Amino acid sequence: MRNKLVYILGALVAVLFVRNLYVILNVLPDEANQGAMYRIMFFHIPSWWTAGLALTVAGVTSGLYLATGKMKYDAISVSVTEVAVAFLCIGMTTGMIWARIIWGIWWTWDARLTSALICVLLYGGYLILRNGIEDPTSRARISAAFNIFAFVDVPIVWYSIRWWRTQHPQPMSLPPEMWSALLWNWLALILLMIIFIKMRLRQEEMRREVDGLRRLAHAI
Amino acid sequence: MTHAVAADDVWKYYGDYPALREIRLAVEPGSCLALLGRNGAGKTTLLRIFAGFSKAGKGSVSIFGRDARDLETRRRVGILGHGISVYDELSAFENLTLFGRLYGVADRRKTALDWLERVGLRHVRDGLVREFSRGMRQRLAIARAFLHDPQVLLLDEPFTALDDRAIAVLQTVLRDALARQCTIVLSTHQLREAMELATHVALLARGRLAYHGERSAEMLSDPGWLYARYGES
Amino acid sequence: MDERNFQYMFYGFSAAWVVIVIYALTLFARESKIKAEIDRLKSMLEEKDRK
Amino acid sequence: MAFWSQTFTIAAKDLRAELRSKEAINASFSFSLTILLLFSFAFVEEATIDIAGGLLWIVFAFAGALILNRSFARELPNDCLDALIAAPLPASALFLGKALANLLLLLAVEAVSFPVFGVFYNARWTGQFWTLALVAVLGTWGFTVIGTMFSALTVNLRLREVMLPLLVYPVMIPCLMAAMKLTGHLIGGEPLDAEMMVWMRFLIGFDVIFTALALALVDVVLVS
Repeated sequence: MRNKLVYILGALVAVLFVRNLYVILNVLPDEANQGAMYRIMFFHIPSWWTAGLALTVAGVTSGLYLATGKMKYDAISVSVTEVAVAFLCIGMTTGMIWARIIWGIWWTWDARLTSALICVLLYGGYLILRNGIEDPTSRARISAAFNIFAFVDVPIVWYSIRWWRTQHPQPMSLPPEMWSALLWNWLALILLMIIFIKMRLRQEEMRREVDGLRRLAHAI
Repeated sequence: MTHAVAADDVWKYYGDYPALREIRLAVEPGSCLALLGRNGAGKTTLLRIFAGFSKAGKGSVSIFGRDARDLETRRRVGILGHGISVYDELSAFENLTLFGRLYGVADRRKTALDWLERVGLRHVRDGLVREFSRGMRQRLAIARAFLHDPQVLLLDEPFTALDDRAIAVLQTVLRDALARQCTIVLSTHQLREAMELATHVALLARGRLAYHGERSAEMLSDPGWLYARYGES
Repeated sequence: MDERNFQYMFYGFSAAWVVIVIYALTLFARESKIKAEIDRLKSMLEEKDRK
Repeated sequence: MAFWSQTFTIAAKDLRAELRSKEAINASFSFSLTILLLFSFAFVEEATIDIAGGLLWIVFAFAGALILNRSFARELPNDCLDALIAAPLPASALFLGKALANLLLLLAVEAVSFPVFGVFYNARWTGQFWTLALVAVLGTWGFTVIGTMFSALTVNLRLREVMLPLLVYPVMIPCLMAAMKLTGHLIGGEPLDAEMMVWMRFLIGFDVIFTALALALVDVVLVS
């Protein structure tokens, strides 16, 4: 049953992407000085929103694991975090390509960019930490605690453009049709995230099955 | 009348593997329970939950009706584990005053000196533990575990790897404690010294409680008797 | 549509698409590896039972 | 009241054990002096003053890590950690005590490094002395809390020596950034202006958030 659901969602996401790309490329007018480049924002901004949403979910489930000790929360937080890291990479690459043209430089130690990079480092460290620990229970406990520590950086990324002078574009008001394109693409990215999380969760269950089988194999 | 030590339907998991299953156990004040079982049956896991080192996965553990992790409860529990839990860089006296202060013992210095006398280490009170022999370290561990006059004593295979002097000291300490109506839970491998003290016996097999009851005479004479009847042979 | 920076916009979109594809591939690869591990263990267990 | 007396007991124990064995403090001192010396070969004389803030805090972070990594690992021989977890003191008191001991050790290393830096690079670091001292303490407390917490987090791990640096440094970056900016500014001798006050508030915020988070999580982390 699970596979069928994933395939349906997959098809839906594909259709959504095609529709969004059509709208973004053809329907919307050009922006005065950026030319065609501004259209990257329809992927750049939603990918950061999706990553932020995912990392918040991961932070909550890590807290829930520490409170209740149920392994399913640990499975959810690792799946959601891993997918979030993928979306962080999308956000970073699209941002840097946009900066290369508009600012003329790939990277600048600007408050928003630096805190975002720290975010990638922290959650990358989380993933590396996980496969450094064998025992499932202490792996869950330690990675949940680290996830909460890493989560502190997410609001810093969000508010960095308000706290420090930053070259990063400030949130501005957009004409309604741009807003709708932005939100539609965000929906597509969220559905894509859900597919990845479902697949990753299934892998976690299979890993636990492997641990069980391995213990059985040793026990006999 | 609350039990001294009680486990109410305790489960403990390592990942998906249930190290402890449905443990229901109650130990009355003044009695001494011997926890038996093969290696990996869950003796140490259960003892660590009683001692507050780890929490039960499901169910609960209580000491005099209160949670094992509660601060007041921990003040009344003395623990002697495999490790001697004293600091190599500190002297015998410093170790005991340190734990005396942590446990809020009233007159730390006098109590420390009394216990050093009792375990025969008074003459090396300022010597660093690093230079102590194995037997001296074990006796200091006994002093550190029972310095704060606990009402509940938890010991993990207490008599294994002790030298004869340390065994003598430990036996007198435990007999005193029983005389003063303290409660003792000790895990053991059928050692005669441990079985003599036990008033009750609990057998763990693969994480389950296979037997719990009075310690009868034949259990003492024939160590294999209990395993044959209840545990898997 | 304005031709300026068009190819960079294309690079941007393709970069995003490439990251998604790479991640999807790693997911599939890992999934097949774990499936293989499960089948191997299962066969090992059955073979032990028969002995 | 008992909470603070237990915290100071743990701190005193840690300091006494460390000063007797000197296993971490020697390494930290020699490491920081060596690196300070090497920097003089790495950079041209005049340039060193401008990047002084960065240099010093890199030395403190790595020299500090030598002490912080040992913090809970010191409890492993003879299973002393079990005794402390079973003792009737809250895990937060145990954590705070160890963090205080580490703070004092790290401040000792810094108290030596600052004058040595002044001598090697004839930098007049005493211009804004008290503000600089405040920044040093705030910055050191920031990464002490994280280092001590992660030492507790990874104490039972087989790969502890590998895992710790991997985890600690990314989390420390904001604190080190703020400390570097403030120290660089203060070593130039001018007082803090509005721009620097943003960094100061950021550093204080960082310390408060992570101290609170560490105190809340340490019990869950230590009691498996």
